[in-house]
This record gives sequence, structure tokens and C-alpha cells, in this order.
Amino acid sequence: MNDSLFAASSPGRHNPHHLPDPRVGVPEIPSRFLRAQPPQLPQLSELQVVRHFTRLSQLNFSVDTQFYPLGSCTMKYNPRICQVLASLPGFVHRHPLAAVESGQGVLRSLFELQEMLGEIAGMPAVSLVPMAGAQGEFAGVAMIRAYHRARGEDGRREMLIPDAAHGTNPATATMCGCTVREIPTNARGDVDLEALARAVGPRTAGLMLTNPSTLGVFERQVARMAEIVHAAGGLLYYDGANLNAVAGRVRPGDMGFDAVHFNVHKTFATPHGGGGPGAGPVAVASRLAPFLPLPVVKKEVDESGRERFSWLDEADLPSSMGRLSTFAGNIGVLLRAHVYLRMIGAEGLQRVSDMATLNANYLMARLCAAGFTVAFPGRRATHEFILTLKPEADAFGVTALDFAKRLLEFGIHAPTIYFPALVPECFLIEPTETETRETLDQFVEAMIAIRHEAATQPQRVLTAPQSVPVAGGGIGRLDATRAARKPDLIWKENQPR
Amino acid sequence: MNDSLFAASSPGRHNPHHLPDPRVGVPEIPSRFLRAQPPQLPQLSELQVVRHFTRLSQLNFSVDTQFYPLGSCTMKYNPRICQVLASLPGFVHRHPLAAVESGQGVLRSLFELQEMLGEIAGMPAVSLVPMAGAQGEFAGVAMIRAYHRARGEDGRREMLIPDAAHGTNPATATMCGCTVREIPTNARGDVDLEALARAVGPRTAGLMLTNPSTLGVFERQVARMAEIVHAAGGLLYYDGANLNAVAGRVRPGDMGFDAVHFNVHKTFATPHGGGGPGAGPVAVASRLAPFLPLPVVKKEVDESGRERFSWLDEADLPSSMGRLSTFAGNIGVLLRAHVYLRMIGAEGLQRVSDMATLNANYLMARLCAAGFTVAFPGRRATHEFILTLKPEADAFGVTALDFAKRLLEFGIHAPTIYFPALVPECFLIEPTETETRETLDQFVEAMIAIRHEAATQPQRVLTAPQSVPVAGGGIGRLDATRAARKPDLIWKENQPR
Amino acid sequence: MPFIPHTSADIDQMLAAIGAAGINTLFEEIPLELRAPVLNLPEPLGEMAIGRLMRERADGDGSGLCFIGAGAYEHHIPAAVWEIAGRGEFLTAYTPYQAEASQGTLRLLYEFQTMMANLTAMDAGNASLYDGASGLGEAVLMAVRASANPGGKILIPATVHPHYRAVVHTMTRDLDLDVVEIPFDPLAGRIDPHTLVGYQNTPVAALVIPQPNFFGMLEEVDALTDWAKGQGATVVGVVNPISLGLLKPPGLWGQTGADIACGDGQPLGIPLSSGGPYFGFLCCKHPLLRQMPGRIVGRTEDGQGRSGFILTLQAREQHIRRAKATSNICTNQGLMTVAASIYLSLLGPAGLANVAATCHARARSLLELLTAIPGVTRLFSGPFFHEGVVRFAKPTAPVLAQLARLGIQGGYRLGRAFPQLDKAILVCATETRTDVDLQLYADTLSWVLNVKEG
Amino acid sequence: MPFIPHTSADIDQMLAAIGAAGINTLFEEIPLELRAPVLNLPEPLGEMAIGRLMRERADGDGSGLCFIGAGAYEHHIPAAVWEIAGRGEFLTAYTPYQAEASQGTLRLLYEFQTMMANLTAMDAGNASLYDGASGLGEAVLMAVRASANPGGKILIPATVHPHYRAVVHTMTRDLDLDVVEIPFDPLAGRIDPHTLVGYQNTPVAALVIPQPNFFGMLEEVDALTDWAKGQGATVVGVVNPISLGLLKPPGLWGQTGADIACGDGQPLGIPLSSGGPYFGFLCCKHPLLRQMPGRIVGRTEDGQGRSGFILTLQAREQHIRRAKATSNICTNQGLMTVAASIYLSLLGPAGLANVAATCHARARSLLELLTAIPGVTRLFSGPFFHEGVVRFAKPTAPVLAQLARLGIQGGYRLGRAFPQLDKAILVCATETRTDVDLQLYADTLSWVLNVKEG
Ligand SMILES: Cc1ncc(COP(=O)(O)O)c(C=O)c1O
Ligand SMILES: Cc1ncc(COP(=O)(O)O)c(C=O)c1O
Repeated sequence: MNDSLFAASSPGRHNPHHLPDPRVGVPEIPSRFLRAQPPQLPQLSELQVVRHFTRLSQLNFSVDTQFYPLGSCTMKYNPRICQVLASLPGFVHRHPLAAVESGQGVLRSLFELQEMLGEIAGMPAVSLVPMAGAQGEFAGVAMIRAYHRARGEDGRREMLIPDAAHGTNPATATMCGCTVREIPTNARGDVDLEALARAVGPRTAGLMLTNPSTLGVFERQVARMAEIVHAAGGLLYYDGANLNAVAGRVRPGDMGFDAVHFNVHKTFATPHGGGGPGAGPVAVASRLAPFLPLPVVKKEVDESGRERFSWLDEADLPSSMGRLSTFAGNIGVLLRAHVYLRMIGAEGLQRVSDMATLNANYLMARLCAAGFTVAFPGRRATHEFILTLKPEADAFGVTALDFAKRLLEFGIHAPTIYFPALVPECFLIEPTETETRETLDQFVEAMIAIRHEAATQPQRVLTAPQSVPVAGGGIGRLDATRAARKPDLIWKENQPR
Repeated sequence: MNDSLFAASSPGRHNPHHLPDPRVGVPEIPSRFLRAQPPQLPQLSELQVVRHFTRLSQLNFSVDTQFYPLGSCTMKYNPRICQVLASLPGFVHRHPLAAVESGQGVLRSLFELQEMLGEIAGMPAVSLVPMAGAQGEFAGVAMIRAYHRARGEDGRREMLIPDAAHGTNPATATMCGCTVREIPTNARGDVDLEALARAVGPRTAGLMLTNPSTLGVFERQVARMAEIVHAAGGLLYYDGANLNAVAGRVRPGDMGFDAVHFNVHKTFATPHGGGGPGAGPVAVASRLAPFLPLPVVKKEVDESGRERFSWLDEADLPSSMGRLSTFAGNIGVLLRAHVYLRMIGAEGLQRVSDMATLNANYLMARLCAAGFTVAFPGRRATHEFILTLKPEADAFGVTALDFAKRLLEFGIHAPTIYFPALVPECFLIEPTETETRETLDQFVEAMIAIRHEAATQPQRVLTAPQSVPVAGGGIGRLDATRAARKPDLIWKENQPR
Repeated sequence: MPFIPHTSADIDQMLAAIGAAGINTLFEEIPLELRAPVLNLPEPLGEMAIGRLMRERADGDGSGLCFIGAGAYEHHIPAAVWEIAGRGEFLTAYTPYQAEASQGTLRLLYEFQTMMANLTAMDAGNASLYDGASGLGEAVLMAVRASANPGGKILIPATVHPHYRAVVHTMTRDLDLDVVEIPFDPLAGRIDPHTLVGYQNTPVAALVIPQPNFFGMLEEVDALTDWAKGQGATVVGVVNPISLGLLKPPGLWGQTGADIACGDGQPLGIPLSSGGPYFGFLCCKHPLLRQMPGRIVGRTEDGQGRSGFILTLQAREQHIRRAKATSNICTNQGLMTVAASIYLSLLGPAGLANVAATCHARARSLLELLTAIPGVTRLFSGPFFHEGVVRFAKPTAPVLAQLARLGIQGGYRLGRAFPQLDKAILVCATETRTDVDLQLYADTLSWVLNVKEG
Repeated sequence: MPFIPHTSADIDQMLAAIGAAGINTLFEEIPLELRAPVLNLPEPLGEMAIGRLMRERADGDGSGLCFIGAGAYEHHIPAAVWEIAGRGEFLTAYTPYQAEASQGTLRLLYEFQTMMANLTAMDAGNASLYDGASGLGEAVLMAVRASANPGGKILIPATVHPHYRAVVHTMTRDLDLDVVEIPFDPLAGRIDPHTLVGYQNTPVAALVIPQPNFFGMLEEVDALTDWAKGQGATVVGVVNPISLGLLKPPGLWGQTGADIACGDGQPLGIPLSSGGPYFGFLCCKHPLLRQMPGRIVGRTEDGQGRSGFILTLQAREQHIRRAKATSNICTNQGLMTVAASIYLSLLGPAGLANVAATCHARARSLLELLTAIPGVTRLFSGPFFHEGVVRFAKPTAPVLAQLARLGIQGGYRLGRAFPQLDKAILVCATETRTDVDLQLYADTLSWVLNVKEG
């Protein structure tokens, strides 16, 4: 498919049924405020638009169409019922500033979600506001800074972060005015405790940790780490991106963390939308509760037992770290997570982590048996695990990138590659609990087939993909260097198609 | 894509959230009424189901994704707003036998549709009941028979049908207990008037005619034909499948017809759903009104001017030809047509036929100019026209079927082929008004390219398609003979995939 | 104009390419005297305006808490069903004439045929008919064609849905077929197999057997089937597909099974929508295959041996056989079979059995609650599925009207179709009715029957 | 369990392949003392039950006839927008890291960037930020990085949405940046460019200019831009994208244009949803490109020279640059840009202009109707877009509460954010409000103000 939206545009073509009032004249606004030329938007019929975007959609891999074992991303089934119920007209048409009386349904659901997330975190207070994991991290670090500031320790501006951490962790620390101190990981995939002990001190704001870590293993010494950091006056932040591995089995609060964010677009099955929106609610220990981002849903019960829900704001929470969004975050996404949690319950949540872990360990065992090399042998996989394709790279000159691209031609989305950076030729694989064993077996077969190709006809792998199996025939491997060297970021007239 | 729904099934796999009440026991029904074995339905997870059917959908060509110039089928844009409004909960959740007070919205809309269709037909009475064009024909012929019977002329059982007619016309006549007498078409595409005059007589029930005919031309002598048939005591039935060509320009009632069906899934933009549902409402002249199929929507106005809508039934219309459906036909489809008509209005309707005709004549002119042969030279195209690929077949041994199959590889759905059967190597092309000139030009280019191939490398065309551009890579030309010779109609265990 | 892409430049250039002076020229073959006046249609509305209008209308519609069944049943429809069935590639495709460009629809229909055949224990199924009633009409015509006694009587019990019987009448009247109605046992609300003895000596072309029947009661399908087969008649089962999660499928009735199974597929994931679109399904045993009306999909191969699907056995159909076709049906209810296929795949055998069992349990509770009200009695005894008949001590019409005003659609009045059942209504409860719903109905009915006393 | 495909046979076989005795074995690395208790979550609900629950809740929600704007606007959303944006392939894809398997999302983002850049008259745009407020926060940080005076003041008018200002505060506080609020002209409800003279001699890093501003008034964007550019400051325009159907785009403000344009994309086809998800958009001039946060898509080629699209300029992003990234943003609001792209494509320049002009006309009518009511006066004079400020002779809270009880959300109370505007509310009318709606508001308000007299 090679038709540009803009090339298909024709001057004067438009959809009159989308003109709300064709008789309205030009407004009496002084011309210095007005635009001289209409904006260069495409001029298309409705069929052209529908066809264009429908066909675009068909060019994507997605959970609804392919196995998508992208490590750290928890690409599991996004139940359609969550989508449908969150889109009910009463929810969708409500203005954010409308009287709370007109929003008791949505507020009650959000309140229940707060309660459920607090229980899952093992922490007493929750704010749903952050709009993604990274903003949840921001909220967490900003709260930690506010906490220290409130105690007269504004000098605590150093954030300890393991080297395996996701990029958002250090970037967040910087955005909150902290400096980052990296803590190394040892060969078994655990944080180097000695190094941590050496790093803490009076400038320590806290530690940001993902557990299970991005290496696909559970950090066994987490309790000890909490002791070290707390003893030094720092607080602990839990990056909840990997919660799908342990939800219901172990709680951040019980592990000693002071704040946590959830990625509802991972653990709680809200769709990722090709890049978002997600939501990154935060839960905190009581010492951080006064600093939660605003607004938070409050429940009041009157004498007759009638419950009423409303928003806590600046007046109620004067020490709050502040606002993060115009209104109250990605409420529509949060409603999806609420429906999901109400459907699975406590037992279901544990079943999620059980089966996510079973799938990962099964896949790891089968790939091991097929001769692939796991990065941390002897460790249990969590909900994900890492292969290093270094042996294959050394033997056949075929890299993790090449394996990834060739997998696409099998109709399988590639795992996460080259992250975490510490593992050479890294293949971070997360099958999720919603995939069948049969699908995992197909993945193993594809990997074996690709390695066989790598040995026998490496060019086939090195030049993959030649064509991905999407409607219209797909595309071959794209030149990333060219894209960055001479950025072509918007369509211009007379551009080659 | 080659995975069978049944092969993916796994014993015991199920979706507990779809069990309405897992605690319900086996009912106390004597065992002779019960089934001994559960039905062999697939046992799948929800993700498997969603993924399977999503991927299936991607294997289709459709208006939303491809140009679909299938003659006689009017594959135009199906506005999404019609879909959305007809699916509003109030409409969708209403039981057909619920009190009419709970259905004033839907009944009012249907009443308006009756009125609009009557106006478009130029006829005073309408029933919306028939569920497709063929059932509309059945209603029409059954009404004609009921009319003759009521006048003591039950011997009028011969139906005159031009040889170019759609197969549903003769099949319908048979289902209504008529015999069919074919009327030949002359070389200019018109009905042979002499033959018609010879055919009419005291056994004549009536004439079924499509105008514009399935030959893509307007039957100019229609008024004369009506005279002949009426004079012989017969009635005239108008097959409205081609109304998109002339709606707003000429009305069946004004042409002398006594009954007409509409294909709302053609003219009024309701989607075809991969085979249906459509709707085939009928309009009739006043002499046939007492015989309309039931039920019909009635409007009453009380003293205060309040309108109330309800159903006319057997008690109100004792001479009715009867019921055709359990309730009142495909109401959801009719609502879509209602929305469409309310959006386009009279001017829009004429614009539809204008632009449908313009597109067809433009495409015909360009193909002519490119050296293709039209079946009825010198005639104007209506909303469609016919090429005969006989010259190409003679010159290169490449048939209409081959052209059709090769077009698929260009991402264009094939026109209707080998219908009407009178034109050799027939290619019945209907672009519809919702396609752009650019799209028509692409079609011309594809046709030229295929003819060039036919001349230079006919094998490429004869073996097409090798692979149609759909997700998963598509399929090559399928063996229809094999399918019919040894029918394989349901999946069985151990079947090759 | 909405939905039309032509700019005035396009029109000019296209007319020039055609060599026509104007649009009117293109219509020059239409005789002047036939030209239509400007049509009198309502003023066109933009999308926003029509949206507002239709939302207002829909907001006033709906059937409240509904206890009507009578051929259309409110079931829970999993969200995934229409989220997927509504995809543009299903919605806006035509009948799959070009098989290679329609493998989605075709494979789906093949799977649909398989599921319906498995559900009914038949050998084959078609790709849908319009609805249950017209489907029965087609089944009857097919039964006659396939019968050992094609000129014999067509026996249709009075326990078949009255509208189905009406449609069969419409479809057979002009063909001079001999359709005979069999009365039901007034105590049991079903056919007493002994009644059939009266037809022992006349040729019988076909017997129709409803299961459950219109009153919700279970017919003695084994005995009825065996009797009919003994007469050389074709047996047509009309079944509710949800009930087949539990009930014996027509293909296994009696010694040999019924020959044809048909019914309305609406319960399988299709919304009520005031009556349609639904779909009719039709399955049969192998010998009757070539008598089946409607489209049928078969599996075949391409040149490389890859499996593919295609419309087959078309020599039965109107576009090939014209006046000699098995039926005139062309467009059917395709999209509804997409929904039904997704519904059945999501539910699977366990889900379908649970839905059926829950329906039955709810209907049983409802009948118990209602008959506990003074002035309400149960008609008919014996096994039933999810409907039942109750009689009031009072005229039904005002009671139902009053219930409707209170937001409850209480049931279907039987008096018109069955004069002997005046004062009786047919009530239904599916899995969607909670205990609270049932109690609310009982309480309201009790109040209504009381208040209107005297 | 819902959504989990494993049968017990699967589990047994998989554990055997792993060589683990049971599921618990897989968790053996979690120290015993950390194991969680059984969680106290509500009992799980099946799909039918949760559906009933959420429908009940949603039925009670909604905002009636709404005249609140204040950063979120009810516009008509063409049906095609979400019918297409809701397709599974858009909904359930991840961020397009594997370009070859994500050409749909990538090409769409490229087109989205193009449309936003064209709308704002900028050279480039990113693939979205969380929302308008946090987007302004990012824009301010970007402006400072790009500024000739990075250590200078950041000037933010008080006419910027108060929540936007609050978020900028949150995002700058820990960075020790000097954010200064500029007061507005109390008569005109906008910044008097002369106010800025006070900052003539201090270094200014950036100036934020809202258009229209929070009160709906049009700022003197040309003068403000020219002043700031003269100071070496980066100019950030915060704009309502619908208004750009009519208003001069930021890229053309003053002599040189603003450097950055940002805002909330909600008006472009995104439903209100109590506040989110919406999306922030961010566009800039070429020199600032590498300071832009968020994802950016570029066009490139494959080995055969075919055009394709890919995430590019990633050296700005957290996953490459970690602590040195331009922002921590990772997941953004992708799906909302799908909707906005479809919306803009359906409307085109003519549609967008008509929506904007209709909004303006409706707001004008509304203000006329309201100010005709005794006790209601208009604050601020001068050109405006689709919002305006009116003052009541009475306290606003009870009036708005009473209106809400009557089904009208009357406006946004300004008293809390602007103590000097106590008794004033901000009202809005978009193209979705008919003349009847406006009259109903006026009549109801008039009644409420009257009834409560004394
Ligand atoms: C480990 C980890 N931390 C943080 C994030 C950031 O979350 P988000 O993308 O929702 O901002 C991600 C996801 O990308 C992640 O995998
Ligand atoms: C000319 C003509 N007549 C009748 C029909 C039958 O209409 P339907 O398919 O709706 O039954 C068709 C469409 O297939 C047709 O093209």
C-alpha cells in the first residue's frame, strides 16, 4: 500500500455532512487574528478516509492478530468487554468539570480502583492521576523529593538506579532535579549489594527498583536493599512495569517500598493503542500519602449510609506534589482496568501471574532444550526471560536484530531486543498468560528454523524481512540511519511517494 | 493464514466469564430429551477467538478496503453513521413483541421510510417486510397472483421475463407457482417488443423487468411495454436492483409499473455484510395495496395532534398476501436506509444517480478509448456497463475469468463476470458514485496492463491469482470443480488443514 | 453532497472525456415524458443533526425488563461478538463470488456450517436463510422435494410458532400444497403422538416437529420422528439453537434422526432489534444435500495444494438454474452468521450448556413465583425449556398494558393466535434475568392483579 | 479464569517440560517472608454481571446540556472516527518499535505530524504527549533548553488555563526554574503587551502565549511574539486546534512566528470522558527539532527503495539517552492521534473552518442571550473565540448547583482560580449547541436567578 493521504487530496473535495452549519458566515474578528490561508489539510471523501485508515490498520501487527512476546511490555489480551463498558455514553460524554453529582458512577468506579490498587500494592494511599508509567515515576520521585524537603532535607538529590533499569528511571530522576547514581548488577542478575551499601549516604534521595527486574529474574535480596536504603534515610521507589509476574504473590509494600506505579496498560490489560494511552497510577506508604498528586477520589458516607464521591484537591491536600494533568488523568483507561480487576478478582490475579510465569518458564525450558543460551542460567524465569544470541552471532554472523526481523516474516512479533543493554545480543521474551502452549511451541519452531537458516543460508536472515505478511505485501528492512541523517518528518508537495 | 478454528480447539478450554451461572445444576428434564454428548463446538480462549476472526476478516476484499466495481451490486460506501445510529441501545434491545408504546422511535422512523420509498417509487403504498431483493420479488409476484385470484382470474400464471433478467426473477416466479416465458433481447440491448406482444395473453400474470436492465442500458420502450402488458390484463413488476442509476430521475410508478422492490443494500447504502442481511421493501400501485405483505406501519393522529405508530396486521388488511418473516423483516437494516435517506434528501438522491452515471460513462469512455469493446456501442451507460472481452479471448486465449482473477492481484475486486449470460466474455462494471475519478483511472490502467500481459505473457494472466494482496499472503486460483465433485462442507477431525 | 467525492473540476473533466455537454446528456435515453418531478423528501440533515434526532428516538425506545420470548430471546451477547463482527471487512464485503478475494467470509461460513451441523447432528448446513419462519418455509419445500410422497400432506403441529405457520402458508399457497395443522393436547401443550394415527392411511410428505415448541414444552420427538419415518415422510425439526446445548439434537431423534433441522439463529449472539435482522439456519442429512436451498461453502485447493474455500454446489441456485432452482434466495443474512460463529466459538460446549441450563432454571423460578400469586395458574404440565404458559383470572390485555407502563414487558398474549387460550400468556426467562428481576415481576404482577380488582 | 487458556492438561505437561513439581516451584526464588496474604479484592464478576453493573453506573452519569469548556470541549465526532480508530490493529499494537510490523501506526503518525505542523504552521511535530497541561510543561522545558537565555525568567500569563499553570509549576519546581506569572488586563481579559515592559531588562528565557486564552479572549499574539523574540526568548504558543481552522497559526505570529506550538488535541475527535484520555500535541520550528521531547516518525526506505516509516531521532529519548534525555516520556497517547488524524482528514480545511465559525457564532449568541437576563453582565470586551465570562449578581455556586439539578451544566466557576473574578463564570458553546439549547439555558438561568431572589 503506497498511497499517501495527501497525494489523494483534491482541491475542493469535502464532506458537507460534516459542516455543522453551512450557513454560518465568517466571524467578525479583526483580520489580524485570522489566518490568511486555510490550513493544508487533506481534502478527501469519507470513503477515501475510511479506506485509507482501514488499510493502514491492516499494516500493523497487534495482539489481536499476532503473537507479540515483546519483553517488558506485557502484550496480553485486552478484553473487549473492558473497551465496551468504558465507552458507555454516560462515561464518555461527561465533562470533567461537570458537577460531581453527574459523575457518581465513574467516581465510584475510580474509588474502587484506588482501593483495589492499594490492596495489590500493600500500601494505604493511591492516586490515579499519572498518565503513563513514566509519569507515575515522576510522581514517585517528586513525592520523595517533597518528603525530604518537608523534613528539611532538600539536599537529598541523588537517586540510586541499577544499571539494568528502564531508561525512564534515570530520565525521570533528572526531570525531578536529581542526579543519577548507577548501581551495577552481578553476573547472576542481582544488584551488587556491596556497591549499593557504598553508594548510600546523606545525599541519597532514594532507590528506584524494578522487581522482577528487567533481566527477567526476581531480586531476592530486596528486603536487604530496603534496609540499606532506609537506614541511610532514603526512600524506595518500585517501578511496577513487571508486576504481571508477581501480582497477588508478593506486594511492593511488603517488600519495603515506599511508592510504586502500576502500568495498567501492562498488568491490567488495557490496550496499548500503538503507543498509548496507558495510565500509571501510584500507590504510596503512609509517610508519602500527604504528597500524592492531585486530584484523588474521596468517599463520604452520610448519616443514612448514602455514599457520595468527589475529588480531593489542593485545599484538602496542601502538601501535595501538585497536578500532573489538566484534569484527572486517563480516566477512560482507568475504567478499563477497573472492569478487568472486577472480573478477575484476587484468585484470578494470582492465576494471571502463575500462568504468565508458567508460560515464560516453559518457553525458556523449550528454547534451552533447543540449544539456545539463556542469559541467567540457573535462575527461574519470571514472566519473562532473556536469551543471549551471542553464540549465534559469533558462529553465523547473525545478530539479535536479524533474528527479530526474520521472526516478523513468520507472523510473530519480535521480542524486545538490545534491552537491557548489559546482555549482549539480548532477546527479552515475555509471552504473557493469555497465550496458549501451542502458540509458544510455534515460537520455538520458528526460532529453530531461523537458527537453521542462519547456519545454512545466513543471507536469508541478514536481509530479513523481505516482506512481512500484512495486507498489501509489506515492506523490507527499513534504513534507520537514513531516517535520522536527513529527517523527513512531514509530507510535502512533490515528495516522492 | 492456515489455522482452523477446530484444530486450535483443546478439550476443557473455556471462558468461565461467559458462563452466566456456573452453579446452576443439570436441569430436571427426563434424559430422553437430553443430548448424550456435548455438541462438538471448538474449545478456545477468548484471545484465540478474537485473533482467529480478526485475521479472517483481513482475508476479505471489501468496500472499506478496495475498489469493488461488482456490476449489479452497487458496492458503494456504507456510511458509518448509519451503522452507529441503527445500533443505538434503544433500537437494538427492543423485543419485537414489546408494547408499541416502547417503540415509537423505531416505528416513526420506519413509517418515514415507507413514505420516502413511496415517493421515490411514485407509488402510494409500501411494505418494508421483505428481507432481500428476492423476497421483495416474491412479495410482488404473490401480490400479482392474489390480485388476479381476487378478480377470479387465477388462471393467470404465466410470468414474462426478459432473457437478460437476474436469476432471482424466474426463480421467484416458479416459487409463486408461475411458469416462466422468456422474452428475447435485441442487439441494441432492448427487449424485443414484437416478441413481447406475441407472448401476452389471457394466461399472462405479468411482466418482470429491471430498468435500467442488467445490460447496463435504459429500456427506452418501457412505456410501450407497460401498455402491451396492461392491455393484456397483466401487471408489471419492477426489479429495483438497479435503481441507483435513476433514483430521483425517473420513477417506476411513472413508467407504468404496479409493484417494485428496492434493494436497500444497494441503492440505500446499507452494507452487504459478506452476503447480507439486506432488505427488499416493496412499493405498489393502489390496486395492489390491499395485498401488501404484513405487517405495515400505521400512523394515527389523535385530537391533540399527537402521533402514534403501530402495526397493521391481518385484521386490518384481510386480503394481504400474508407474512414473510417471523416479525417484521430486517428492521435494523431498514433503519440504516432511513438514516441514509434523511441525510441525502431529494437533491442528494438525484446527485447519487447523476454521479453514479457519470462514473460509469467516464469509465466506459476511457476503456473504449483504450481499445476495449463495449457490449452495446452507441448506448449511454447507466450506473454500469458491459465490456465483452471476446476480442481478447480470441486474440490471446485469455478469458473474462482470467482478467477478473488477475485484477484481484492489483488490489481491485473483479467486476461481475458471465452475467448477463447473453454477452460473451461478459464484464459487468459498476463503479458507483462514491468512488473518485482517480480510482477509476487506476482501474483503467490495471485493465490496460493486464491486456498487455495477455498479449506478451498470457501465462501470467491464465494462472492468476497466484497470491492476492491480503494479510497472510493470500491464495491462488481455487479449483471449483474439485469443490463440487467431492463436497467437503464441514470440518472433520483428522482433516488435512 | 454527502458521500460523493466529485469536485466540479472532476465533473467537467469527466464530461469532457465522455464527450458529453452536461450531466443531463447522460440521461438522454430516458424519454422526456417519464422524467420524475422533484421528489418530496424531507430536507437533508447533516451527521450531527441526524445523530441528535435518532438518539432522541432511540432514547424513548427499548423494552424495559422483558419477559417475552415467543421466537426472539434476550441473551447476553459477549462484547467480543460485535466488536469483531462489525469490522469493515466483514460488513462491507459482498457475497463471496470471487473466492480468492473472500477467504475470510468463506472460511468463516465453512466453520459456521460445521458448528451448526455439529449442533444439530446433521451432515451439512447452508450459509443462512432470512429467518426462522421463512427458513421453515424453505425447509418444508425442500422436504417435499425430497419426500417419498411428494404429493402427500404436510403436517404442521399447532405448537409451531403461529407466525412460522403463517409464513409457511404464504410460501406454499400458490403451489397448491396440502398443509395440514395438527392440534395439540390441551392439557400437555404438545402433540400427543397418538393423534397422528388419523393420518396413518394418507400419504404424508413431511412432518414438522418443533422442539421446544411454541409454548416452551418439549415434544416427544423420538416417537414423532419414528412415526413419520415409518410413513415415508421427511422429518423437519424446528429447534432453538441455544436449547441444543442441552437437548437431544434433531439428527439423533428416534431411530434414524430427523432429515432436516432448521430454526432461527437469533439466540446465538444477535440482538433483538425489534425483530430483525436475524437469520435462519438449515441443516440436513447427506441424501438431501442437493435439495438444500441457499449458499453452501466447500473446501477445495489452489494450484499449489493450499486449502481454500469456495461457494459450491451452485447448480441448485437461481443464478445458474433460474426457474428450476431450489429457491430464489440470493442475498441471505451473512453478517449474522459471523456474529453467531463468534458467539459459538466463545461459548464452546460448556458455555452453551450453561446458558441453556441457566435459562431453564430461571424460567422454572419465574413460573414458580408467578403461579404463587393468587389468580395466576400454570397451563400445561411436563418438561419444558425456558418458556411457559400462565393464565390470569382476568383479561390479559389490560394487565400487560399496565405492566408495560411499569417498565415490564410481561409476556405474549396467546388469545389471538389461540382463541382457546384466551386469558393466557406465554412468559420467558433467559439467563439474563436475575432473581431480583424475577421477584420484581412477581411483585408487580401481584400488585397489578390486585389493584385492578373488581 | 477469564482470559487464560490453560487447561489442567496443559499445565501438567508444561510443568513436566520445565521439570518443576508445581506452580509454586516457579516462585521459589521469592523469599517466603515476602509472600503476600490472600488479597482482599471484590468477588469476581462474569461478563454479564459486570456489564449490568457498569451500565447502571453509566446510566446515572453524563453531563446533561453542557456549557462548560475550560479546557475540554464537546464537539461532534463523526461516526467514522472511532469506528476506525477502535479497530483491533490500532488498539492492541505496541509502540512501533519494529517498524516493518508497524507501518500502519507509523505512516499514520507521519501523517498526523504533517497535519499538526500544517495546522500550526510549524516545521515538525511529535507523535503526542500526555495532554495539554503536561504538554505545556514539556514545551516550557524545551523552550528553556533552546533559549538564548536559558537561565532567564519563564513568563506565563495568568490567562493561561490555571491547571496548565499548576502542572508547569509541578514540572519546574524541582528544577529551580524561575517561572513568573504575568497579570492580565482586568477590563480586556487578556495580556496588555505593555505590561511586558517591566521585564525589558531582565533575561527572559521563554514567553508562553495562549490563543484563545482561558477566558476565550484573543491575545495580541503578534505584538507579544515580537516583543519576546526581541528579548531572545523562546515563544511558546498554547492553542486550541479547532480555533486554528480560523485563527492565525502560531508559526505566523508576529514577524518570525512562535518557536513552539502546543495544546490539547481533545477537540479533534476525542470524547470528554471526565477528563481523559486526551493528548498533547507539540510542534516546533526546525532549529528546535532535536530539543523536542517524545516520539517522532520519519520517512525512509527499504532495500528496494520502497518508502517506509520508522521512529527516528531517538537520540533524544530516554531509552537511548537515559538520564540525559529530553524527557522521560515513553508511552504517550497514540490511539488518540489515530482518532485526531481521522477527524482532521474527514473535516479537511473547509470542515474545520466551519466548525470553528459555528462555535464562534453559537458562543456569540449564548453571550447575547445570557447578558439580556437582568443580573447577568459580560466581563471583558474584545474579540473572542467560543468562550466568554459572565458575572451574576449572586453567588455562583448555588446558581450552578441549581442549574445542574435542572440538567444544565452552566459553566466553570472562576472564583477559586481567580479570586478577583468571584461571582463570574466561564461559559462555552460549541457547534453542538442548537438555538433551542441556548434558549433553554437562558430561560432556565433567568428562572433560577429569579426564584432564588432574596
Ligand atoms: C520497566 C519499565 N519501566 C517503565 C516503563 C515506562 O512506562 P510507560 O511506557 O507507561 O511510561 C516501562 C515501559 O515501557 C518499562 O518496561
Ligand atoms: C438485478 C437484480 N435483481 C435481483 C437481485 C436479488 O436481490 P437480493 O440479492 O437482495 O435478493 C439482484 C442482486 O443480487 C440483482 O442484481
